[in-house]
Amino acid sequence: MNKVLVVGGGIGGITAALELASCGVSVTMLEEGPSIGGRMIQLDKTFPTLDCSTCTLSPKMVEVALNHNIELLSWAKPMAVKKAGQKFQVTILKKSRYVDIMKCTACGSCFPGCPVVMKSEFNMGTGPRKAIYIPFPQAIPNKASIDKREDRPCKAACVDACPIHTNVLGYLKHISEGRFTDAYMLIRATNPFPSVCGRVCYAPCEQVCNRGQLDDPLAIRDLKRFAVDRFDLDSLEPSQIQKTEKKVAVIGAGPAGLACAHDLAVEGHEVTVFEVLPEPGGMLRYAIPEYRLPKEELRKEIRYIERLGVTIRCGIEVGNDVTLDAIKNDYDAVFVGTGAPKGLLLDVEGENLPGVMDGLKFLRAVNSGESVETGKSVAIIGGGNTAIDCARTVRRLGSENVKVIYRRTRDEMPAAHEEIEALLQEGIEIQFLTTPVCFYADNGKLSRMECIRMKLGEPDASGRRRPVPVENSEFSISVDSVITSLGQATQTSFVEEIGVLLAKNGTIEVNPLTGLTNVEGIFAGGDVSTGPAYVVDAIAAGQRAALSISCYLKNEPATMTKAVKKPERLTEDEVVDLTAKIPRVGRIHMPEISVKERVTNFGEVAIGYSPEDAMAEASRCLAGHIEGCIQCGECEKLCEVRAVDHTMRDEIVDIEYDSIVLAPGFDLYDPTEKREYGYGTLEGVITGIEFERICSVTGPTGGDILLNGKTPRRFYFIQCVGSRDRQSGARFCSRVCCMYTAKHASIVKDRIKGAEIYVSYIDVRAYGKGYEEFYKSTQESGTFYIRGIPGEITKGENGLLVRVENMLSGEMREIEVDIVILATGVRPRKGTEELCNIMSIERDEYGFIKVDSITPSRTNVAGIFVCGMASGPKDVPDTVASGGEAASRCMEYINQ
Amino acid sequence: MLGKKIKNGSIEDTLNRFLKDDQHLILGFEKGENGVSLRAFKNHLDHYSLLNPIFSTNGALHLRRLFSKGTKIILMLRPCEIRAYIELIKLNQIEREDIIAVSIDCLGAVSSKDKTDDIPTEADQLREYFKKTDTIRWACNVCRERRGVVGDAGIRIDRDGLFWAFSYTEKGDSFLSLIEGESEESKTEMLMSGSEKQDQFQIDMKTFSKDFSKCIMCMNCRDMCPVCYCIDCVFNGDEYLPKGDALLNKILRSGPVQLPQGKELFHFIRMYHVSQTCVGCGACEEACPQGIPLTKYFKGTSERLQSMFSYMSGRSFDEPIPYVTFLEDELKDAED
Amino acid sequence: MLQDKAEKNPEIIGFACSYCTFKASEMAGSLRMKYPDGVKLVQVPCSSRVDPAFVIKAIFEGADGVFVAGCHPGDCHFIKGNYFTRRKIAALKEMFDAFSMNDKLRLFWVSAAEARRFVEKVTGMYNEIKERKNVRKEN
Amino acid sequence: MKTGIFICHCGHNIKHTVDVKKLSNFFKKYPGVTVSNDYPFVCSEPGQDMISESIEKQGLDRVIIASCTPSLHGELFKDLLKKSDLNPFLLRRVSIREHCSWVGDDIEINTEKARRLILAGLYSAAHYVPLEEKRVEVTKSALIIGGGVSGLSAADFLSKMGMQVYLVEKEAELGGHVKNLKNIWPARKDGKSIIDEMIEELAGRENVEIFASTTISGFEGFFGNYEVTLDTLEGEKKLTAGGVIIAIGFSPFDPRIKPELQYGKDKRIITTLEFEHNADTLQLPEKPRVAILHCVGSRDEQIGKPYCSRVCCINALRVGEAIKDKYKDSYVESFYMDVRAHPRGGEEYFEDTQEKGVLFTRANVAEINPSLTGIVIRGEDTLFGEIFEREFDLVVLSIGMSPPVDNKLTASLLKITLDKDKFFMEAHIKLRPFDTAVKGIFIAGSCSGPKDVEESINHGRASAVKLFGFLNLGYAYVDPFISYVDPKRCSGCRMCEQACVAKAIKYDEEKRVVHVEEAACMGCGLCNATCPSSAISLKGYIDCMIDDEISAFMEAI
Repeated sequence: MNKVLVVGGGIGGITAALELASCGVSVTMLEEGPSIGGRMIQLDKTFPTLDCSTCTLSPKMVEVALNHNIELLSWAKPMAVKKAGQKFQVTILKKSRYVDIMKCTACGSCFPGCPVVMKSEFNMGTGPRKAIYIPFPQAIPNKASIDKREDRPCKAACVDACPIHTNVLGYLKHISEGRFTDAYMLIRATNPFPSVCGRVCYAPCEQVCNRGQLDDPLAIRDLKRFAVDRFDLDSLEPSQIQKTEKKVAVIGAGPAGLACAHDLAVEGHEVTVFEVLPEPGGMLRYAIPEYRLPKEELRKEIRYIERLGVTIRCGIEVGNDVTLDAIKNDYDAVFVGTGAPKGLLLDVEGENLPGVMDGLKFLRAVNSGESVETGKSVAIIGGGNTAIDCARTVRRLGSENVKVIYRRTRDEMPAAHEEIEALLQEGIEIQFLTTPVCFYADNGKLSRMECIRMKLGEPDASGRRRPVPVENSEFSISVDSVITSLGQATQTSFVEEIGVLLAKNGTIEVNPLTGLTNVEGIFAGGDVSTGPAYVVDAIAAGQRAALSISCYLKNEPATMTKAVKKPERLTEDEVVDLTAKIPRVGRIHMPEISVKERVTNFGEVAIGYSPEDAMAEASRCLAGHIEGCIQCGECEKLCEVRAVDHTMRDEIVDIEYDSIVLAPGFDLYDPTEKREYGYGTLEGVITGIEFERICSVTGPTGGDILLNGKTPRRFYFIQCVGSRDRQSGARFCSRVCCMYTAKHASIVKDRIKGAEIYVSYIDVRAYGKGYEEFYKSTQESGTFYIRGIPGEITKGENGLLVRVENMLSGEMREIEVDIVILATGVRPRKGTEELCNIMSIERDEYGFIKVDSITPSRTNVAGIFVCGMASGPKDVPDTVASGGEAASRCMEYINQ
Repeated sequence: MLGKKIKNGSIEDTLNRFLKDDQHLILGFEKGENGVSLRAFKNHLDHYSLLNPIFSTNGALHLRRLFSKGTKIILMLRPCEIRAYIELIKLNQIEREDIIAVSIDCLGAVSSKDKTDDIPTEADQLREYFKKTDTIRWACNVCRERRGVVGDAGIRIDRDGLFWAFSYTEKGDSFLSLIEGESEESKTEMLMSGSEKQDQFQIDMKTFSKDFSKCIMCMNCRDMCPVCYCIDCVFNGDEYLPKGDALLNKILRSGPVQLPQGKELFHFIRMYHVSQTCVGCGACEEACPQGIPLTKYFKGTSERLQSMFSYMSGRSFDEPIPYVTFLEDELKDAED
Repeated sequence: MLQDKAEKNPEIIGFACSYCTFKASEMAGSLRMKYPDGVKLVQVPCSSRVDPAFVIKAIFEGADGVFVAGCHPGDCHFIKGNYFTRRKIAALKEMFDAFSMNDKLRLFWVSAAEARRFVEKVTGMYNEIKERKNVRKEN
Repeated sequence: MKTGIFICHCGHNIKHTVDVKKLSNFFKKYPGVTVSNDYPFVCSEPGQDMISESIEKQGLDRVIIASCTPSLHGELFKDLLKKSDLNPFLLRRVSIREHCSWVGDDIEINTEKARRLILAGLYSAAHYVPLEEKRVEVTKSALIIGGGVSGLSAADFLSKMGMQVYLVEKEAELGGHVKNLKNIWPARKDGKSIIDEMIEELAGRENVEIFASTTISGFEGFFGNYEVTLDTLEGEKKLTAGGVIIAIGFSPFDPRIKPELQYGKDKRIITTLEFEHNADTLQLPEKPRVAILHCVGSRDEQIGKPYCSRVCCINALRVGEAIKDKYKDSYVESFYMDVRAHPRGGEEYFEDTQEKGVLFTRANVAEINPSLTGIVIRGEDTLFGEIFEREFDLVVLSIGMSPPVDNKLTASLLKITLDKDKFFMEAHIKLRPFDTAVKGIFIAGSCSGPKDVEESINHGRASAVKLFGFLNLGYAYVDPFISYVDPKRCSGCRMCEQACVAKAIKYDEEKRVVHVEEAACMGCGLCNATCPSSAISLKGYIDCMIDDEISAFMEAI
């Protein structure tokens, strides 16, 4: 079987390929872009019959796809061609589309998630598309592809560091381009508590942010909060969920339990949450102070979970009010996420005195709105976040003399760095290397605390150096109350009744990947299985458990979450390279309320970014610096058939062909250089093909002719822009502009009642079949044809001013219009030169492929033929005929 | 217009001359003991009647699938019958070559169901009779074309009561040549003028259901319709009207049905099928044992639908049936 | 399954030609446009395949509305098919009109690219029929 | 009947808003349904395996796949059935994604809609029968009517590809109008040499038979086997051709139709064609004054030629150039409406001609008055708004192209249509510019509307390659979705035959029924909808399928 290569998938190439295929030739069609269809598929209507272009062309495109003799390679182009005898050795570059076309079902689920918004080439930039996209619904092949142009400069360590793998790159990209809602939705996709994490997350992402190696890490958490603040969760309607009729009980309404409940509800299971305290939220509700996490924010998140259909039953203590066994019998699965609600004891004398309080209890009391008397001088024992929360809370309750007593140094303090800073700013002193040894009371009331100095000894199991008391260094501090915050423990006795295995420290033993305990149907996660940890870890644990519970309910093996990649750092070379490319810009910090003001109340300390600051800060993200796909992986997550494969590589193949048909098509003249028309500078001056897209029902406005959301009423069309024009180096006539202008005018007349339309022309070249009649009827329907090309377009009071001399009447006119459409001429397609170079093909003075008029497809290289606009402007029927002609020459050549 | 005056008795002579040839036939009306009836004459005719004041079936019905050549036939029929004949020609159901179709001015007819013995057969008497009684058929009352202006030739009555023969086609010329005498200009106005336009047919489904509730699905209306030409009607199979096992299946799948079922569907679809060819002769109503006012519906819809395409069934041999042709530039407001 | 629910809403059967209207409906789907569930399509190669008997049958079987939709006149994939459709369906509409059922049959031209037009047309038809139905019920 | 129903979740795409489990359970119990499954991705490999396994193990004879729209996954499932030895036309695809799950939000409602859609598929598929892509024998020969440049190009290609070519030319000589052109633009060649080259090529080929001074007198048959009767000088000749290319060109506009042009009354008023012929013998003074009138017989609604003739502006330029080249001091003025120098290089040619000194005046010519000293042209300069009156030694009328003289005859003989200007009508003005509605009959070159030499060559060769594609194997496969006739039901009314756009229906005079020429049928189903007794049916879309679909939607069966 003879083989022919057809380069270009426009109507010319399609015609040639179909003809050749029907003659029994095996055809390979190369299309540089994602879909065949060329320019014609971009047209709304075709002149002179005003046929729908899609209707007529798409069956042909489908024919190409179905024809067994045609192999269609999209995203492919020839790189090198060597003539070997009569044949051609062609090196083809198959650019990878990063989507397996065998798997893709064109469902489009991946598009909404993609954070990279680009200009749609199909719509000539008049509308957006994503980096993963199908250019238009009728595309052939109708498969998604990813527009990946550069490698991402950073390693996206943030995503790997995040326990719930938040798409950090993605939402930063959204924020940097002002799409705040999209950013929020992207965050929400993996996180049921964005407002919590946007405030109190310990932000492991920021610690590993690759940008931190250049200047400062991104303010990832604060930007999350920014996105959260701009979104009203109460207005978000949960999407419809298909019920599974399975029931799951969740014990504990903390972050782990609620996250688990959230994901289970989304899967369609009926979830009931049991909570011992009067309100849900766990530590988020009862431990974290209002000034860090306003309770209303948390309530909103929980309200949403309830709107998903989750029932939360508060005030029920499992093990007491109801047994776990009973629950186990009533439900198909149980998740235990009761956390670590118990404070640890100090184990020193006087600890039971009134005035010595457990930190968690203290915070719970304050957060429940109870009045707590702490007195003037308060000491907080401990160095964790809870201790600091206690101290800052006490400060806000009015105590003047607040001290934090910590037995090691600041370096060992487990509390977050910025929390410690805030604490110090608020005038709270920390006594390091100190530990209480005894509490004393006066009249039954705590009055004094004896402490001892410590020094650091050998490292202990946690890797931190163990504090050792310094002998004879006791001293005493007078205190009104003492709050101890030494760590937390679980309360898990209630699970033992059904035989759930516990670890030594009282935590529940689970498979860390699935959350499954030793008892079938009982899952656990969060602090209750790990001991005290961070919110986001608890959420992650809840989500993992939800996933395996779903599998368990479907009787499927638990899907293990993908192996976690360790966050990577930039190599030194990369740092050097990036430093040269990217200017240093430090972090823009989120503003906070002044210390003076903040200590007087429980109002939130951090105020949040302004949109400008947020966009500026987000645009520091290294990933956002590139064009095209930033490889955030969102599409991969959204694709259920797993068609997305970012690891695909471009392929280069060598294939022998008997002949080649070139149909690279054309581009349109870019009128920017014609300053007098103001294209690119004056709003409302657009090109014909852009107008085509705006008119098109498949275009960005769905066929409504809109300019900045408004319907223009006064239209000015200018013909011969970049044709018959020595200035722009094109003496030739582009052959299609007269008619497409007439077509546009008639479309406008049809769609906008009472539109005023002017057309400037030199000669109206309505030469084809039915063209003259079409031109006439356009003219008769009220389009004003003005012979003469405008000298200048300027901005007028209510629109654009077109100055033109009507050569027929001799009068100089100034016409005010809303929109000016430039009928730009035809140019050889970008890349034609390269194509010709690799094949040693001659071109004419304008860059079109040189042919002769008696053998209109023959090039200077025997065996290589050309059709369509590549050899000069043609309308569609001429292109079709030339495609057939090229096929005929090609058949002759290969049959020699 | 140029035509031939027919003297008293000359039409019989003419036809009898024609019938002398053994291969010649005439389809026309005969005066008999039981009134006038349709008859095929061979060799000779007696008691010939130009007019037939009683309508029982449409004469064209008997011509369906007449394909043989060699036997020359003259049709001496009512305009509605000739019109049906013309439609059948368009539908390729009759070989036209040896047939001359002559339409005769029609004064109207009495339904065969209302037939009495006192109905006159002469034109002037008949006119008087219809003036006195209201026994004329409804279909005849609202007839679109009572004049003998269709077919190859026509026999017209002028205001003086004289009969004229006019030719409309080449065959009509040959018919005229059979008649003695020379052609002359007819100066007197003809007795019958074109029919007045009827109100557009308008009805509602409730009335339709009520009217057709009496239907027993005997399908006589279809069988007697001159333009219902199909040799195998779609309603004969199980597709539309399941019977027996097919009916049982249907009932089991979707529940009870009224029997005989599908009658509304049957009439509606038939109405559409004959919408362009129906000549409004009322043969269907004549055939209906239940007395359903079929003409109202069939004639009414077909006239509305024909007027959309400026078509009139049986008006000419050359107008194609509207459903097999089109104009690019028409029905601009058809789309909703 | 959902007898009561389905009964309240109009049932509309649409005949859609493979090359234009059915394509538009596919596109409407892939663009996630919404239209009433009562609209159900029968795919035919060309609108000229639609025998008016189908329409009549659908109506007598209880459809509240029927539409026939094809390529715009002049655009027919089979060159002239839809001109015949136009004649036949226009005639049938006239017939429906005679029986005071003019709201029950529509003829649409929807090209392959006109997903929005498709949705607008069918939704418009659905809503009008629904409104009329409800009015009738109240009376 | 053993039907297998496979309902795809398409991940969340369908499952999210359609209760697929409920559906598959519902159909499990349905009579005639052997297998009813739902599956996350039916198109995936395990999904396909599931189907082929069911076909093999359960012996399914119908497969219904409820998933995305049928146009997606084009041949995938058909191939799957083929591999499982089941006729691929026993497959029914039901779109519950594009037409259900994506267009509605309510699960319950969508589930019900999907149920009815699948039910419709089930009912309809019950009437499916195995279909084959039938093979029909075709004759590997082509009849080319017209021996002009277009016809010759087609003959050249087809004969080179080894096909039998019958080239029929009405005139005694081949070459059409081109052979008379001295200087073809832009090739700058003598028309005769181009034609001679082509004829020479053909003359040497055994598989080319040229019939000069011949017309077509009879034409019967269908695509693949047309029976043609030729009226040759030697008498009648019959031949069989697989396809036909009509390339009968145009006839030059006769300016006598417009008496005001005074053509034929004065020797000094000639047409562009005459100028071509007689350029060398023209008697002109040393400094001739020459007027060239554009758009003679074009863009003129009054005489029924509203169209642009596409070539005459260039022809006018050629005249202007020729005069300027020969008479340096000549005065040449072109009177035009618009200069349509659109072909490749045309605009440059226009500019060059202007530079050579040919004047272009945008004008309405009102009067042409021959006088003793010359011919006086009066008119209005539409650019300057002035009335002018000038005298010329020669007036050249740039005449347009009129339809070929044999247009009506050919059209009625070959059952093809003419457009409003009486040129031949193409099947689609954009994408099928040289096809007719009848398969295997092409219209090449200017017989379908004015064209220049290059375009005519393109047309000739493009239609030839298409015809070659149809015929080259000696057989052709016929799409299975075509009409067939039940002769027992057919009343022979020939309504379908009249309506058929593809002219694929033939009447049998003896049996008085019609039959379908399968190779010619396009499969639109118009005939099926036209036949009142459904004696003719479109395979794959027969009445009872559609009726039952309706019933399923209405739950009325």
